[in-house]
Amino acid sequence: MPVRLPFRPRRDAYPADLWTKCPGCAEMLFNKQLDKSLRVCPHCGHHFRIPARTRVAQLIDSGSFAERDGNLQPVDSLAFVDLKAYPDRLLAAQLSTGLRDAAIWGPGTMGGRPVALCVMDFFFIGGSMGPVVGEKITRAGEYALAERVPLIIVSASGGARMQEGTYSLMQLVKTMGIVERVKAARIPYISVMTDPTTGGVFASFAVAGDVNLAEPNALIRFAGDRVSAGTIGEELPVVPRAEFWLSHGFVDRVVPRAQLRDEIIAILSMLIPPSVGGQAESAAPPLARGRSILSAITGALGADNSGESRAVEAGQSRGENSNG
Amino acid sequence: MPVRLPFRPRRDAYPADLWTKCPGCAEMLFNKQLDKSLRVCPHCGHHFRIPARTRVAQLIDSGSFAERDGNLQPVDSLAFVDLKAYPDRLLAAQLSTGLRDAAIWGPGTMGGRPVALCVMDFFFIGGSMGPVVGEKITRAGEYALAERVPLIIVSASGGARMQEGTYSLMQLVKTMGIVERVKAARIPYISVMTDPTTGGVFASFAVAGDVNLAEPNALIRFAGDRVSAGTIGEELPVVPRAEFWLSHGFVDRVVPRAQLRDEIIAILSMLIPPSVGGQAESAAPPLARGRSILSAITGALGADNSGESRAVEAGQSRGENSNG
Amino acid sequence: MVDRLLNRHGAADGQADDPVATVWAHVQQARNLKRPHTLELLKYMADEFIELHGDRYFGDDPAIVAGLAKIGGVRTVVIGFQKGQDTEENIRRNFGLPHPEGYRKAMRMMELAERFAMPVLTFVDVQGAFPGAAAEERGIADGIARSVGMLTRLRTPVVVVITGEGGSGGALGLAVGDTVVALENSIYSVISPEGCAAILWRSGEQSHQAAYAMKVTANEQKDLGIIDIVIAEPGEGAHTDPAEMARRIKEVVLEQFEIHGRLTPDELVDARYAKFRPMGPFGLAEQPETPPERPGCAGWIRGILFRRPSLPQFPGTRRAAPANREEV
Amino acid sequence: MVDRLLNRHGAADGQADDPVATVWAHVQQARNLKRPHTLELLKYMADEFIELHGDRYFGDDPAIVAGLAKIGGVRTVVIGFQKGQDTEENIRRNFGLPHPEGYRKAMRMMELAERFAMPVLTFVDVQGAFPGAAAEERGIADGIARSVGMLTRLRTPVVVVITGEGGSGGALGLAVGDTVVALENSIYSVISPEGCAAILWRSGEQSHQAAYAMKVTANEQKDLGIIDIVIAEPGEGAHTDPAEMARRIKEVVLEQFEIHGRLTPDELVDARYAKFRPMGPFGLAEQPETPPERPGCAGWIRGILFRRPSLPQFPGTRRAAPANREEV
Ligand SMILES: [Zn+2]
Ligand SMILES: [Zn+2]
Repeated sequence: MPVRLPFRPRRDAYPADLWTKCPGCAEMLFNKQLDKSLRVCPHCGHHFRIPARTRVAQLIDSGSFAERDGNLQPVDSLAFVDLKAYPDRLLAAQLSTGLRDAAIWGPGTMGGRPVALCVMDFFFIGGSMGPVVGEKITRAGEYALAERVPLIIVSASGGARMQEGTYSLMQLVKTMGIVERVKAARIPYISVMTDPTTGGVFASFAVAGDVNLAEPNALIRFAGDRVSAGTIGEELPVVPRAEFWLSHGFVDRVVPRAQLRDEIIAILSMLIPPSVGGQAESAAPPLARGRSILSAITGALGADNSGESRAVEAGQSRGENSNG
Repeated sequence: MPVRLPFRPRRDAYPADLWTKCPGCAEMLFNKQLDKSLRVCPHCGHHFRIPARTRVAQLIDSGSFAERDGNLQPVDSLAFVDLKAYPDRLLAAQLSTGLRDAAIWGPGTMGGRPVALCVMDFFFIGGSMGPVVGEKITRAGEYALAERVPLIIVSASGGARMQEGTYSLMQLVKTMGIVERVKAARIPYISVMTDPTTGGVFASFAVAGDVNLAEPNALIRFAGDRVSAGTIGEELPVVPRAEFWLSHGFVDRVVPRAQLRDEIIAILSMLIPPSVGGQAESAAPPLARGRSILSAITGALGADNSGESRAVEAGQSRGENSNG
Repeated sequence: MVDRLLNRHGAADGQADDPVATVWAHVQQARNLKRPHTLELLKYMADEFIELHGDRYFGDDPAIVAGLAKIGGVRTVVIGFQKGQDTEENIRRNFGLPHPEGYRKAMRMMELAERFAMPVLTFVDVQGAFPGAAAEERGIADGIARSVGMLTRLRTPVVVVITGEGGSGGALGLAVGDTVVALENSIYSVISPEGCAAILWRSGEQSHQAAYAMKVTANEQKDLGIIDIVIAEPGEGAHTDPAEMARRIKEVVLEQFEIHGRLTPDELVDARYAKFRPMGPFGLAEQPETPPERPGCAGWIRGILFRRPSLPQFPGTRRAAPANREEV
Repeated sequence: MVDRLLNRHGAADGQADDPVATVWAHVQQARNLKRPHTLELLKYMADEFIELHGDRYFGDDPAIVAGLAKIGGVRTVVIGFQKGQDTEENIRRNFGLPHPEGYRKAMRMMELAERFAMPVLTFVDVQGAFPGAAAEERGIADGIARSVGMLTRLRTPVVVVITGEGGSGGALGLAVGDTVVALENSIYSVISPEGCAAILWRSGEQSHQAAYAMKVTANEQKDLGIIDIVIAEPGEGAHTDPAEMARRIKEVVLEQFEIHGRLTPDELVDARYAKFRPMGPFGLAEQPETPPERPGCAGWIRGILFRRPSLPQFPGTRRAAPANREEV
């Protein structure tokens, strides 16, 4: 619960590193309390944007995440200069975030189940996707494909990174290419859209999950404000947030941050057959000719020993049949 | 051209078997002329409904159609009586149409290409689909599947035949079942919707063509007038005709009757690879592993000898490569 | 009332004095607003249920609910029609009448089921697809056709449970399965009795008569081979003991999953196709020609063409085999 | 002007005095309303063309045309953006700006192409997807994503021809192919120059500068490995001799069909994936850790992280291989 002060002191009485003002309800929130509530305002439910590493820590089993490809770093292949030179923008972002680019990925476990997790970071140049981000998402997908573990991507992005030009645009192809292959291999892919998920990220892997989850009130849109303002397109009558997309058919569930980890674990436990005993579970193998559906439904080698009695019975009766 | 009389005599001056009044423009049309124009009004383009046999004759190469399963006949399995007993309705329809039920099918050729053609007849109890109609459509599809020839179905129907109850409803399953199998086998299926195509026929095979054609102004709808009038649904602001469905994305082309045969032949010549010499053409075989796409594009055994020079070259150069 | 209905089916022994009224009482029972719908039944049947939303094209249809469930420990995709529990919910759910989005959401879930090796369970209770303009112009016909088509080839077991009204194509969109189960008081028909009466009798007043003529009750449909299993309802009907109703459904569904799950996907799809392929009887005339268009032969044609199933077979006509139905 | 543009590309020899103005002239050329669009090019290229309509979900998008064509005798599925020839047609075609229906129609055509063993030819000329409310709420993002995804796995040859503007995701939805061809005066960019200027310079006035910075011209994109083949335009540009332009395109397209058609479907899809997989260069730091969050190390980090392609390689950084590009 938040600390409620008996009176409201002047604004500058709050040291910036100790207190945060909620943009939802204007309440001053004690940072330590805010961290405990996963950076969700306890008064109004406002979901603050969070860094990628914080997100990883909230989702993954403690200590199970092993970052991969942390040494990938952007290059200024176009020698791009706008109001600033691109290298200067990158450097500033790297210094302020401690990241080399706007995404991290690695294998880990959630509820004991191995997953490939990739998380974007909006604080790194607006979470924009250039070749490094696209490469990390692709590698996360390739790992999911090779190890047959679910793919989970948490998006937070303003879209493609303009400073790397069409190389950034091609990340839509790379990421959709691997997403299609993960899906064809019958490996679950859960997309989590957080505030904001826009532009080319929304128009590629973020929208394409087997299950699309979104955080409450997250801004999700393809055409950005400034872009569409310059064209003939009329504005949407409402700002398209997570709840809008739920009713328009592109988001399966709007999930408050406090339930996000549990929901992902629950969904995975539905999409993946149980495995034997305490062994690590893996995604369903492709249905093979001549193999019964029951064996796929209940896992490659049978059912686990926790409340799957029917499935065990089914497996047994099948065994009897083939012996009889 | 129609016979234009210099003055308009009284209505009853037209013998009914010689003249027909056009519901589109109220012009009196000489039946022999109307038949020559495929029963399309030369003044306003109104497409008269035509019997199934007339449609077959308009579409198929002369003399190539061999009706199959003409001995299938409906049974009164529910002992259904409404204002009339069902057998009496059937008998009346049979006597007036010369058909045993509301569809005929058979193999034939169009532009020399073998096809399986099934045509519905609205004059037989409103072209309603009971088990016999469903069976004929299914058998046409089964023939197309077995012989690997295109499937063409011309619809004209008020929907499922109520007098045969859920047996009629199950014809939606039978017909969609065979359509799915024809499609999976990469055999072209062209659906032609004519006036009217409604209810369960629109909601099964008629809407499901690889290419959906429709005759101008044909009424096409799922919910019938009297049905929807009895419920909470509001009426469409316009009567949904062929052109409506073109703009709403469910019809590929609205084709005047005079062009229908040529368009079907042209579309088939696109969807089916050319075959060798004068041999009968057949639909593309499934792409096999290890077989180049070119061989599928240009037909199983190579290209024909009419202007397919590029394809022939390609085939040759491929042969050279594999020899080298 | 349930007993009377059972009697009526069990034997035409005259206990039901007015057969039309008896059928109409059955129709009213099937439409009883208190009957448990998909979500209510899942509350009792499922260990866990995660609803998923949206068709990925246009919207999320509240008249069809769908999601992932564990039922008796079996991972299952559940899709079902959902009427409201009260007026407010009924308005929100469009009185359970689906738009094309509902069938497209259903197809997305079927695809998930196939891909992740989960059997599909559908609950059917709908008077028909929404007959309004928005549904028509967004392709309700296409939604139903494709949903039916996908079910004819889905490579995972599908069990259909008709819980109330199984009305026309709107119901059929979710009603093609390896086993089609119906609750005792449910109905299944090619068109609603009101629609049938409006068209054939040209008067909605004759809906009772139409319901009778179409043989809409679950047990009649079982006799016709359309429905495989009829589940008896507890007490005065499913709504009087939804927990017991759910228990009975769950038992049947899990047994059917197990039976169909023993097949390979190829065998399963072939068996499903073979189940529906022969549905709908027809006669075979020995004369291959269609009847000539001449007067005076009406009696001859009538003699050849129409044989009621109860009458002895006329030599010139063989009746096709009745629809196959496997008692499971 | 064409010659000047060619010179500019051929050598940075100072003939083009103002490089930004030169690029902007190129952008204007790419946007010339008189340039031939899909239907105009097909008139010259195709022996026969049958346009097909509709996405089977919601509508028929007039901004994307699609159909069956015979080109040099080869059965082909053609999909392309279509701007209007005059104001009236431009309004009807929404100025060539597509809604989700356009990409869904395109996907339906791709599926037909795969099933009936027809190669796919796309024409790309669009500033971007329609940015209005209707497109957004019906899922323009989903339409683009799925169209791109389908193209990455389509089991038939795909040749893309960028004829004018290749603008952002809207263009990309039809621009994933085994060979990506561009007309000499066309442009390709991650966002329109105006959009880029509005965001990075916070002023649409800087669109010239943005176009220059993004290296939008066809030949620059070829140097970056995004475009495989640049086709020279006749005379003062494609619009001055559309027949000759179409002849040149046809020659290249048929050649590419033949090259890719020699593969099996598996080989083809693998090759297409391998073509796009390495696109976009990045560096590899020897330090696996991400930079520490402490002041004073800026110079050290800068030294490690940023190496312009033209500079000698810093020992601590290997540049990844540039995007593969096959000269065909
Ligand atoms: Zn707050
Ligand atoms: Zn007329």
